[in-house]
Amino acid sequence: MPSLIETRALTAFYGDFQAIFGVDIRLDAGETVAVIGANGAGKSTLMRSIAGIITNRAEMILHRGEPIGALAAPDVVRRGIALVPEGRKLFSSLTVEENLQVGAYGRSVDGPWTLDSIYRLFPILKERRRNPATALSGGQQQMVAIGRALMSNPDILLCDELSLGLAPVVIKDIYAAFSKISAAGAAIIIVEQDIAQALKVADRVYCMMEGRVTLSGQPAEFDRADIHAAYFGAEPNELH
Amino acid sequence: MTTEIEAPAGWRVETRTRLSTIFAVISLVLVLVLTAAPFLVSRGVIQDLFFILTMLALAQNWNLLAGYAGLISVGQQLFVGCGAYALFGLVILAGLDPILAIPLAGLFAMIIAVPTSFVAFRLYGPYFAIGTWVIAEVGRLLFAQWKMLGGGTGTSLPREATREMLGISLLQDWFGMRASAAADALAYWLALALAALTIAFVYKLLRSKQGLGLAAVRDNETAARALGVDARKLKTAIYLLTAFLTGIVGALIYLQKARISPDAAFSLTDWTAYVVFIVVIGGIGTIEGPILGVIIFFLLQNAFSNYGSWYLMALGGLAIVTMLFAPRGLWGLICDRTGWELFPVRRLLKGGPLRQDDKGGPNG
Amino acid sequence: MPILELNAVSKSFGALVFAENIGFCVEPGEALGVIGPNGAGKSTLFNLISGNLSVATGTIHFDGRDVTRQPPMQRCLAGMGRTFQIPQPFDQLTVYENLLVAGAFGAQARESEVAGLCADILVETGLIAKANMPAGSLTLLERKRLELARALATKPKLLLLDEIAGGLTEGECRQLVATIKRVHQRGIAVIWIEHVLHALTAVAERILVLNFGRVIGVGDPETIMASSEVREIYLGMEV
Amino acid sequence: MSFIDTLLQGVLLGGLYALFAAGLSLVFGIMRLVNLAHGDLIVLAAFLILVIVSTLGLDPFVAAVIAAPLMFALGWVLQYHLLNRTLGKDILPPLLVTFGLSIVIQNGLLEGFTADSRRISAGALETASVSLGNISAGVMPLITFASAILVIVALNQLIYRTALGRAFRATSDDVVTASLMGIRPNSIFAIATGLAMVIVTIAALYLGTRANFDPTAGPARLIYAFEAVIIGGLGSLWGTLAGGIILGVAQTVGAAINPEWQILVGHIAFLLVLLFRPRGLFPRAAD
Amino acid sequence: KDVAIKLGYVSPQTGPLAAFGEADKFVIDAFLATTKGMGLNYEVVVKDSQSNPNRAAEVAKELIVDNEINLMLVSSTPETTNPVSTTCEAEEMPCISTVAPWQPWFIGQQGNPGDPASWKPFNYAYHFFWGLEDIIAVFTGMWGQIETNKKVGGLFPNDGDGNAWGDKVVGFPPVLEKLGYGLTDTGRYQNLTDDFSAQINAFKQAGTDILTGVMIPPDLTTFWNQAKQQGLKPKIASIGKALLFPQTVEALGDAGHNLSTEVWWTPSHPFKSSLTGETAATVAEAFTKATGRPWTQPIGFAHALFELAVDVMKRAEDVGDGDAVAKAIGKTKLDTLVGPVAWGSDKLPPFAQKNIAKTPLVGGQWRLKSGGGYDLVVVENSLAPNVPLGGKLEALA
Ligand SMILES: Nc1ncnc2c1ncn2[C@@H]1O[C@H](COP(=O)(O)OP(=O)(O)OP(=O)(O)O)[C@@H](O)[C@H]1O
Ligand SMILES: Nc1ncnc2c1ncn2[C@@H]1O[C@H](COP(=O)(O)OP(=O)(O)OP(=O)(O)O)[C@@H](O)[C@H]1O
Ligand SMILES: [Mg+2]
Ligand SMILES: [Mg+2]
Repeated sequence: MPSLIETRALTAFYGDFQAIFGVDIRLDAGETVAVIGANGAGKSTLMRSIAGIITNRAEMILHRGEPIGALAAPDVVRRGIALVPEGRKLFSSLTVEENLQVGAYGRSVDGPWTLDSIYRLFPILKERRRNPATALSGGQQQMVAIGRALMSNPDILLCDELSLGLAPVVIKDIYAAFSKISAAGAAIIIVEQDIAQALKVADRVYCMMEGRVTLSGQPAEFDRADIHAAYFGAEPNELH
Repeated sequence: MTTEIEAPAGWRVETRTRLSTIFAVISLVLVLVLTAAPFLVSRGVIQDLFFILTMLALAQNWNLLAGYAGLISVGQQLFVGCGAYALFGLVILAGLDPILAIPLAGLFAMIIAVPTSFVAFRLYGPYFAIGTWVIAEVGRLLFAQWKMLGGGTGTSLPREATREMLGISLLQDWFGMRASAAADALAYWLALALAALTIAFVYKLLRSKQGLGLAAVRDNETAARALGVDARKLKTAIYLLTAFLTGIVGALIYLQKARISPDAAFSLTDWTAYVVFIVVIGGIGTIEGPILGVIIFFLLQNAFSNYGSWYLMALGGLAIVTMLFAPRGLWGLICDRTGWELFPVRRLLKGGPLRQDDKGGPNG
Repeated sequence: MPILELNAVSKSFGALVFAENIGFCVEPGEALGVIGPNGAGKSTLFNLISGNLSVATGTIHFDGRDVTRQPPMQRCLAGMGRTFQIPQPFDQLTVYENLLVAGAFGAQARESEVAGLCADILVETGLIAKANMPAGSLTLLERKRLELARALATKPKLLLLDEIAGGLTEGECRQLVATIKRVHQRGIAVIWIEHVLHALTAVAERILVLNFGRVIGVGDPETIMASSEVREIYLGMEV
Repeated sequence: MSFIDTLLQGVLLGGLYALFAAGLSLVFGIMRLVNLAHGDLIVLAAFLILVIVSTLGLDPFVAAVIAAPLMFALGWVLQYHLLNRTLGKDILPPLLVTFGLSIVIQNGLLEGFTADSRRISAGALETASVSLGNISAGVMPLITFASAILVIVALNQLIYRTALGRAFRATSDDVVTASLMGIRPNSIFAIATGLAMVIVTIAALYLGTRANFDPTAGPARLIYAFEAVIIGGLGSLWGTLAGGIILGVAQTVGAAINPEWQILVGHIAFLLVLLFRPRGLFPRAAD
Repeated sequence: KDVAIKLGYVSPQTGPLAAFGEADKFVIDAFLATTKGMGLNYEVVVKDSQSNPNRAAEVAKELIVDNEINLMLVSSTPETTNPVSTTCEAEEMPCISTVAPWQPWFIGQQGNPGDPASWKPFNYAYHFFWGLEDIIAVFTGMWGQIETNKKVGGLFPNDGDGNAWGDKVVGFPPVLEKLGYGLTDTGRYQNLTDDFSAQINAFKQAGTDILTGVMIPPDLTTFWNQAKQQGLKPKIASIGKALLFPQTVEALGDAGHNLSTEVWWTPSHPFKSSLTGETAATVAEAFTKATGRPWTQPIGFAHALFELAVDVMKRAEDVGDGDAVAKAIGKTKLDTLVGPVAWGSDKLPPFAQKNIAKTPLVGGQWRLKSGGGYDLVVVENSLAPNVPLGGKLEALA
């Protein structure tokens, strides 16, 4: 059976600038995969490519064996792949509830995730549901962003830098929510800077550096030195 | 003149390029040649040059407002009109010599800009654009009520006023020019001086600290304020200044036309829309752009304006095509190809204790 | 005399109160950490201090003067430098020019006087490689560094930092802490909002905890971290 | 009595302005698109209705029903293939492109229809009136006003009560993120402009029956439409109606004092509102 | 001599006033054909003012400086004639202008229109058309034909024409007062006004039987509809400018019936072209045949402009010398397609005698034809008794 998502020699460009050089990763049903790496390694670019914000050659990305690399974002969503973008990106003129509702615009299928179940996952959102999304704090906004992505009941959830700017207690909550999301049937790719956190929840890990995958495997397989090497190419070197 | 600001610890800040130095010399020569033009070419050419220079001055002013200060105004016709009406008022009602009246006309436009800026600067973005348009309409309607200068009918400058203008008799005596040719030459020199000074001034401003602050305000006003830039003061200063210069250009244009009416002097199409067109076709936010734009506009008008509505349709079409395919204008295209900068304003950091392999860095 | 003194400062948006009776002092050269759950009102507090929001009641004194009614610009000129939680670069200017703006205006100097300083700050914050690139082309984290660099270029007496360590790798985080320590050692007072606690505690001499717009504790890092209230509402540990 | 009459005429005139403005408001609210060709599009629609009336001999109201889908299609194509490419943070590209469009439409119509001033005849309705006490109001202005209210109610329902409306607003906030929700921004914008063109058709019907129009008649009223939108506040359709009424009443009251000041007073009312409420009367929470 | 005489011609051919320039091409083609047949060598450089005064001044200057024309001809509304005439005067270029009542042309070009003492005649700019005194005579002549209460409502916009018509010295008010009419003038409204209820209320209060004014077509429609809706029922409505062209009357639907207006030229005017000998009727017919459009009043005047040009150039001592040509214009006495034209008449006020020549004006009323469309019927000819009457003025329904 083909993987849920598979990239084959994926490359991606911003204008003339190449951000990713031949990346191969794979996500199987029920898995949680973490992608880690230094700033500018190309993690977000990878997520955007899969989600269709950056389009590529069709065969570079396979979804259940079908080429989807050339599809634009709206079509990718319809196939059940949802992205929680880096930096939350909520719709400022919509209320919290409308932000959630709009998540189901392209794909409203029956599944575990409804307004109610999302409010159960993040009770604070129910209290603030009539507020404009911008009036929420950073953490609350992150919750909305996750909820919004879940509203399309995706098979595959892509999360970019979830814990950025969140209080420890909220990070804990959100990662706690992951086990529920995963249990509800979605496979997850998380991009995370907080390595410890990522290794805790991931079944498998890819480490990226300068647009290439430099390390992959199960968390238990590596130690800090491996990761350092994969991050920086060599010994950890302080710049100044 | 040194081209670098010396900074300690081996850093250098460069703004000038070799090309720009060569260009500076060329443009100086060009200005000199242009100054001699009335003795070298026919009156028809002088008139065309007058048109080009006045439109260029208007375009540079609008570019300063929109391209550098981020103030997209569609109400600059207000200042053209105020300057023009002030000239007519001063000449006809106060009996002043037109040449003396021109700077006063600019002053009048600037005075009008004071209350106007108060209203306009409460608005941002599209609101500012529409707001300035409405203010200009108010100006038009108010001047249309000024019965002494003909109200909505408008009025003409008495022939003697331009005939006996300061300097005309000198020109007649020295060079044997006819009065109307002498008046043309005089207006032309004023336009040339105005255009050249405007460009020089804009360039100087952009390379100054205030110019840097202006760019910051354009890009992000909140952040600029938080960093100590007095955004309001800067914007107001630029707005008043462009009002002054635009008013002078307006006075000059209508001195040449000798006839005024509110609809003509406050025409959105003639004094703002075409000017916007010139700036954008040429390349907004550059000094080179308006120069290029005004030449294109002139050539187009000369070649095709006899085709009536087809010409205008083509003009509209060109505006659309430019915006779609060369949003940074013609100069943007040229710049991308060649990397030329005739009026460089970027402060580039060079030298210093840098790793030599940093791409995009000062040595890269 | 404290460099910053807040007295009974309050602010509400409509019926919701986001700063309630906040009062504290920061001594010159002190490093104060601010923590609190998301939505506690930390950024709001910064906006009140920097003047981007106006206070409803209470007073703010900076460097011995009452700045309660002063606009942000004046406070910047008086020596308050801040970063925005959501970076606000001048997109079309180069990174270096971004700093020059801050240096020339914020520190009220001629361009040539701050040219070297700005370059040095770029080195210090690791942005020197991007000095001549338009700021619009920076990534999120580079933008955050630019925020810090710009604030430094205003030659502040008090530096307000809003979440600048998020998303950094361990190595980068260590560098950042080192940078802030250096700044601090030069005698600049720092108030730093941060969720990355190990970074914050490495610098902060005191920590202030906010919740629901109220100060629920101020003290040295160990005491604060040990307090059961903080452990419960912020760290999420069962007590 | 005459004061009440002045007020009534002003309110009815405001209905017309609101109709001119409603399409603009929709497009401005959703895309921040300052459409300088809006007035010319109204004139274009008026010519379309005129052609249908004169070739098929239909009643103008029926003709408008036929014209509306055509205008929708035109708006869709225009937005999808042209205007979408100008959208962004910068307000200048749309400004210039729609200015170009305005010139093209005007002169195209001039070539096609000459400069003659035309009129859509609504027969006896044109001069019919109902008297309320001892003031009388024209039937056409009343219908115009009612249409304005209807249009605004309908648009509000659409924007705040339907998934399409949410998609409109979401796309207006952030195109890329909207596409992550499965929204196709280009078609969403195209639909919005198409809808705006349907409203333009309605406005054209009333413009064309109220006064003469010729190919250059568009820009003259564009400024009132913008004023109405801005007085109301970005994205608020009821605000647009209020804006139209404020303008209309200011004009008639100004005229009652002295017709010389009629249009001036309208503009001054606009500036006064902005002086005290720079973001209009009913601005959206965030922008 | 084989050097062509160059005539410059400016008129609004595009833009809102394009209807005035509609016949230009036809007239100029015919003119060139005729002169060629006569062995005369003329060249006409045509420029379009685009209905824009700025543009009009610009093209005038171009014609003078670049094309080096010998004589300027300009036509149609003060928005075009005034900037062109002013430019000619400054450039010492002889100029013949027409199709604008002489007051807005003459006074409108004076530095201070409010101060008659400061008005000066021109050296190079000449104008032929009728004046306000004529239109007042024609209108009051029509009004006298039926019983009214002599209360008049005036609608004068704040533009070249409106200001002249409503002027307290040279316009309607003093004459109407003298003739015993009571005028309600609410003030100068702005063109393209959307609401006339203020005026309608004032007229209703004054109980006016007669309406007059000089309006642009869209404003007339707006006003007329509103007046009917609000129950204003005058017996006579004599409106200038708006009712010149059959298309604009047709745009009013049935409501245009019996509206009256000034008539400067019709195919039934008993005049002949000095160039071709054609009568008014033949010229109008030829136009309709060539273009498929109904005749309009500017045809006659455009034609007459070129008649005058040929006449003047024949008499000028040196066609290349502006002063000689201007002198020749001043001495013109020619019977044209629009009637006799001669400058220097003592029927005009002294300040205007030199530069103004007057052509006859009559009054007409638009009548619905039984098969649809409108006829313009001449109902008043006391200023030009040789123009045949088609009937008497009828009251509005
Ligand atoms: N919009 C863009 N235009 C140009 N270059 C870009 C753009 N976005 C990212 N890049 C460049 O692409 C490379 C990879 O960026 P990407 O955002 O994928 O990194 P990342 O691994 O997500 O880093 P971070 O941890 O900082 O989020 C970087 O060098 C970055 O500078
Ligand atoms: N303009 C506003 N209108 C209404 N409420 C607002 C506004 N700005 C902020 N808030 C509310 O104020 C509260 C405090 O927000 P603030 O941004 O200060 O939180 P914070 O402590 O900085 O959180 P975080 O750590 O997530 O950045 C939040 O609940 C937020 O919803
Ligand atoms: Mg990233
Ligand atoms: Mg915050």
